[in-house]
Amino acid sequence: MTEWELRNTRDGYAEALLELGEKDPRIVVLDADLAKSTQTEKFKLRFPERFVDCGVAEQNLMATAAGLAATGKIVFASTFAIFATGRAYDQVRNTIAYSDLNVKICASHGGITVGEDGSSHQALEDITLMRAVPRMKVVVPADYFEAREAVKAVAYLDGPAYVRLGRPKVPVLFGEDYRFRFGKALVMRPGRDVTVIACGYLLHKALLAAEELSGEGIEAEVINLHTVKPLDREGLLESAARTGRVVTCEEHTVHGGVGSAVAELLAEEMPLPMRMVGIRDRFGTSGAAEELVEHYGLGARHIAEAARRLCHGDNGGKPRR
Amino acid sequence: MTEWELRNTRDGYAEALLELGEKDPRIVVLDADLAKSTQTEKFKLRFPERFVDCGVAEQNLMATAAGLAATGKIVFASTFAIFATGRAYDQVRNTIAYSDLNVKICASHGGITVGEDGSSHQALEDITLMRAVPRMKVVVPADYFEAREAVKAVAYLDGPAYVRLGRPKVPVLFGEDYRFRFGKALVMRPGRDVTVIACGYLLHKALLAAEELSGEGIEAEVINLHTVKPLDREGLLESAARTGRVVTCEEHTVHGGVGSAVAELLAEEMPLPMRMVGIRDRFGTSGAAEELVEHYGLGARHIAEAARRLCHGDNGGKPRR
Amino acid sequence: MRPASELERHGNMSGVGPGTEGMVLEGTEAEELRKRLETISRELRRDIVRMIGLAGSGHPGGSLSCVEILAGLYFYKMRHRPEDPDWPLRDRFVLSKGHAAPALYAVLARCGYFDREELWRLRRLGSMLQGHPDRLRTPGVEISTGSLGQGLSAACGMALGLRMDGLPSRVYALVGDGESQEGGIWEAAMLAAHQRLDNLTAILDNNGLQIDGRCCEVVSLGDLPAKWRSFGWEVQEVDGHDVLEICEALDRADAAQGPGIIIARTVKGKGVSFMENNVDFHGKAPTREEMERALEELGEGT
Amino acid sequence: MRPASELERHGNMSGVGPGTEGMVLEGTEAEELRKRLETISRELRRDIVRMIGLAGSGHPGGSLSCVEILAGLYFYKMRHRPEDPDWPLRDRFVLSKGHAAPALYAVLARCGYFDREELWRLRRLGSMLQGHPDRLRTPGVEISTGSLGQGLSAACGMALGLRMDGLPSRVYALVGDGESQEGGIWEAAMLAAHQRLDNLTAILDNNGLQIDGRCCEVVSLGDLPAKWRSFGWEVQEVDGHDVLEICEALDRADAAQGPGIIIARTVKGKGVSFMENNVDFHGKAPTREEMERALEELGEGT
Ligand SMILES: Cc1ncc(C[n+]2csc(CCOP(=O)(O)OP(=O)(O)O)c2C)c(N)n1
Ligand SMILES: Cc1ncc(C[n+]2csc(CCOP(=O)(O)OP(=O)(O)O)c2C)c(N)n1
Ligand SMILES: [Mg+2]
Ligand SMILES: [Mg+2]
Repeated sequence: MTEWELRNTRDGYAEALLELGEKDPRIVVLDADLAKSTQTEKFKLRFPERFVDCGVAEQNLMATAAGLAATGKIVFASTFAIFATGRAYDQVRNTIAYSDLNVKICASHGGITVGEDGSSHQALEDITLMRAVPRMKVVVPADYFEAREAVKAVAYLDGPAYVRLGRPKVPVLFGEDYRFRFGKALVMRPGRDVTVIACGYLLHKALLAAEELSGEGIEAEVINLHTVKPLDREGLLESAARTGRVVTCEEHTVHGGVGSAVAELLAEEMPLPMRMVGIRDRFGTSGAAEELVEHYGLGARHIAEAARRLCHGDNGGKPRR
Repeated sequence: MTEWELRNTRDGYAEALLELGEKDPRIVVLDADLAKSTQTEKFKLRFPERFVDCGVAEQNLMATAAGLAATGKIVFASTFAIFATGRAYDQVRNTIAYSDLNVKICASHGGITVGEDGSSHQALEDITLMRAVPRMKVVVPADYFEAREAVKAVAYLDGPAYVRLGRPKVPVLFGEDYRFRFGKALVMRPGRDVTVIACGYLLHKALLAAEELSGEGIEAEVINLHTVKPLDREGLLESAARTGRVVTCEEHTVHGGVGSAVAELLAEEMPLPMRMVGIRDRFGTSGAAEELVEHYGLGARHIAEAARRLCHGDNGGKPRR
Repeated sequence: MRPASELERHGNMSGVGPGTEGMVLEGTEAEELRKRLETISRELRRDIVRMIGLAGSGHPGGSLSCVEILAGLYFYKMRHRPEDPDWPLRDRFVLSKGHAAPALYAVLARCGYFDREELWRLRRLGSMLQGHPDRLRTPGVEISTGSLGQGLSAACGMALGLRMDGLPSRVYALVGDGESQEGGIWEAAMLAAHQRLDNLTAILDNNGLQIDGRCCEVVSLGDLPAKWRSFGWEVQEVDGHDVLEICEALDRADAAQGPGIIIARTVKGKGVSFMENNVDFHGKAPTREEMERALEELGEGT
Repeated sequence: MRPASELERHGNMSGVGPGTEGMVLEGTEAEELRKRLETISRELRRDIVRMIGLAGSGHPGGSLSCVEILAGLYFYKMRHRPEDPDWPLRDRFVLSKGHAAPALYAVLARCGYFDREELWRLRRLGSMLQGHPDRLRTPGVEISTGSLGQGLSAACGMALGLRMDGLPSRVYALVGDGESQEGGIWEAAMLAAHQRLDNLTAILDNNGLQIDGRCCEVVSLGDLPAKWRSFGWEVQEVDGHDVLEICEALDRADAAQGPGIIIARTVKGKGVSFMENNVDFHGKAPTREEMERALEELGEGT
């Protein structure tokens, strides 16, 4: 197996913030006593006059961000994903999004891979929550470079956006020259037998699964769904139409998340057999990131198994009774 | 057309609370300065020592409810749906549900039919949010009697539950003798051509749509999905297998809501053509309830049209390209 | 601080308000101001009552209690240009207690932000005037509110942003007493004090009532001045129906060393006998007859 | 109030603590108490350091700052029965600042709620000891915490519930100073005062630090005693590392007319030289070497 370079998505975020801050005086960054973890501290050190720490007060963080944006700022608001989306949901919904303001919520510690801190810190519903908010864009970068470029891209999209960043280091899949195309699903590996849709931490797992499957003669098309909302309907349907089977992968609940988004699309446009790799109505728990990926059935082998079952026709497509 | 008797679901809630309070001293009710609207005031007047108004402080409402439940109480916590689920999401998730406590969140003013108050008061994502919380049960009663019986039922289910009540009066569909079966989808009208799944305010619309369709020779099976979570997988699949087509109806966003729940199920178990009647990534707006139902495409004619299109094979079931 | 050229770029500073600082209001000038604002207030009340009466729903109580406050802000204190709602040097107003939207709409219409006829379409489908303030639809609304306890935070953000740009604009936020039970208010209070936002003034519509009853019976707010002082704010207390007291307090707030709050004693439903101090009229529209009666009391036709 | 028979039904009132009220601690008895609690505290610190060191992650700073407070609660003040964690007459403790879980776990283990060996499995997959307190897994944990600013509300709910049942149990909640920036704390404060919850005592671990730095630099908490007094609470201030001061304050709190708060001046990382007042050790585990050094400082082996 290849040795992958490992880097943080939040470092990509910090890097993007520095670049943005350098050339655009409208960029302002807020945090809620987690500047070291979210990495906004780097921006704070460089541009202290454009950084505000709101303390442990996520509701105020978000509504303050809205007010700042109303004065023409492009505001990045950061904290852990669970608090950004859950603790401040009403502020995000009613003050930021309903006012259609330029607040970019870039939250770290999305997903089960938060690890040892356990359930109260593992955001497993943040994608669901942000997807439910009208006007909200939702992006889940898979590596350092994608995070960096995605952040730069959303900075200049109108209105609110949510970017989900992770805690652990993840394999570097892209390079310096990576061009992030907001809203456009990216085929990472073409295939004809099954479409595997993944984002964030699980994209790498999906690629590993595809390798494993390839050895068995199953060619999986791996799609990087970095933009979960708006969904690239065209791109996904095109691939699904070719393969006839879909697996979705997320370190997140399947209720309302990526799997759900794809299921909504397919159900209305192109009903096809599907499997969702994700977390099913369970809270998180303490453990090492990779251990938890295994524990919750989110590993490469689980993805491969889901695809395998679909391809071997395990009631795929046909009504059970 | 029949003249329907109209009654509030929140009145059913209030009635149930009185019954429960009478026979079970563990019942405690909390509100957040909306006791007149949610109708918990009736309980307050009868059992003042078991009622606590938390003021305009929904976060505290929910975490206080958790503490009360931890002392052995069965706690009903009420406010508007948008504040119960959105403003206090983190409290509901991390303190109530993660602690698996007996807090029954019975929120009024769910859905677009809140009407004139407009977007900030119209909960269009509450089902999505509560469905995403592990251990949370989600019930959406369709009339006075169902609300009353559902509330009595969830009181004695272990752990947290969410009951979505509406603002406007709705047609009375059931009677004094209605027996609510938690978790069991209820066939309201059998049919062979299409399964129409609805809950809450739209159940009546679905029945009207079925009548309309019947005149055209399309027999719709109308299912009352009062329990959105856990989903009655068996019941839904059984009907879907017979009809081969599914329409879902909700005065709620389709992102993560009822349509999404059904799409998740069908995608994995029985891919079938489907249409979702619901709100698509839009905020609410001021207007009369019925006007808004029309405006957002949630009326009987919209439901009928969705079913009609499915039945007439408008790309139903077949890939588009 | 932002360079002076920035100010110049935006043109002169004249808005509607005089932008006075610490001026003492006395003599004939003061009496004229009083008369002017009282007349305006009465007319605003009539618009509010009619608006809600015609809409058939809405919140008369808390709209009527803040009329003099809004009059003092929009017709005396604030620099703003109704013909240019986005004028960068304008002062900002945030209606944190968003359900008092009718009061704000009446004021904005009277200022000329939009046609007064719009008022009679309040809460109708497609109306520019939503049940709660919507910044995307209504000219003059700075930010959408309606979910309580968020507007003061938004005002903090505005004050921060304006200060970053070195702009002299001030930010005003109107908060309810019931609303002050929201923790978000105290989060904002803490941040504003820490940031020494001397360009931020909150006004508390201290009408003593919320929905479920008197605040002191629902969840008591206790000693409000002590609370705000302990959170590092400069506190003034005024009669919220005395326009001159309000104007003076607004002027004095200009000189605050940090954020300031004006605690205004008000009467919920003020001006309509059967609505005054009547909790039932928090969120209930008057019937047609009640509306007529209220308009009569408010001197309709004179 | 609940009838006496209810109390009888639950059997006698003896728990671990003496349930003293307003007793003054002096003389040899006091000195023995001091010695006992100081010894316990040192041992608890060792367990905390080892636990986090072995886990490789966790929050040493805020765990070490509250050791004497927890020792005073669990080994002096609270009535509880480790062998019967659900004993209805027990006093309740809520760790609102949930990240200090290691301190709580060390205390619970020492009380006998579970085997001490469990401590070394902190934060491991499947462990009974989660990164933050989990009431379903850990005997003695009354409610799950970890998301800040909710525990005090939960404690309010418990106090309300116990009062409804006429039970004499008291509820204690430990709150962080950084945590006090959460609005939820002030919502709870307001409700508790309104409800005159004299069976509720909060203890503030006033160590002056949060994650991003000193509280006074991040978002200043200003005059905390004034804040709590203005919210209607009885305030006591103590040295949070003086076990006798803590015990006395806990005793005095029994007599409060409403909710009371003990503001405890503490040192984050207390007891380990290189962790004391060092914000870096808020949420970072010591390396193996640092752990050994810390254990040595804490008198390991003696
Ligand atoms: C977050 C939130 N919770 C609840 C409500 C419902 N609500 C509208 S007005 C109101 C009472 C407000 O009382 P107060 O602030 O005193 O307003 P006023 O007396 O000035 O009308 C409540 C609870 C809301 N709009 N937002
Ligand atoms: C709602 C919420 N926001 C953010 C965090 C992340 N967090 C954990 S500890 C902490 C700082 C707490 O400071 P303080 O209360 O002073 O704790 P102590 O100094 O006693 O460790 C933060 C922000 C959290 N756990 N919960
Ligand atoms: Mg009021
Ligand atoms: Mg601290």
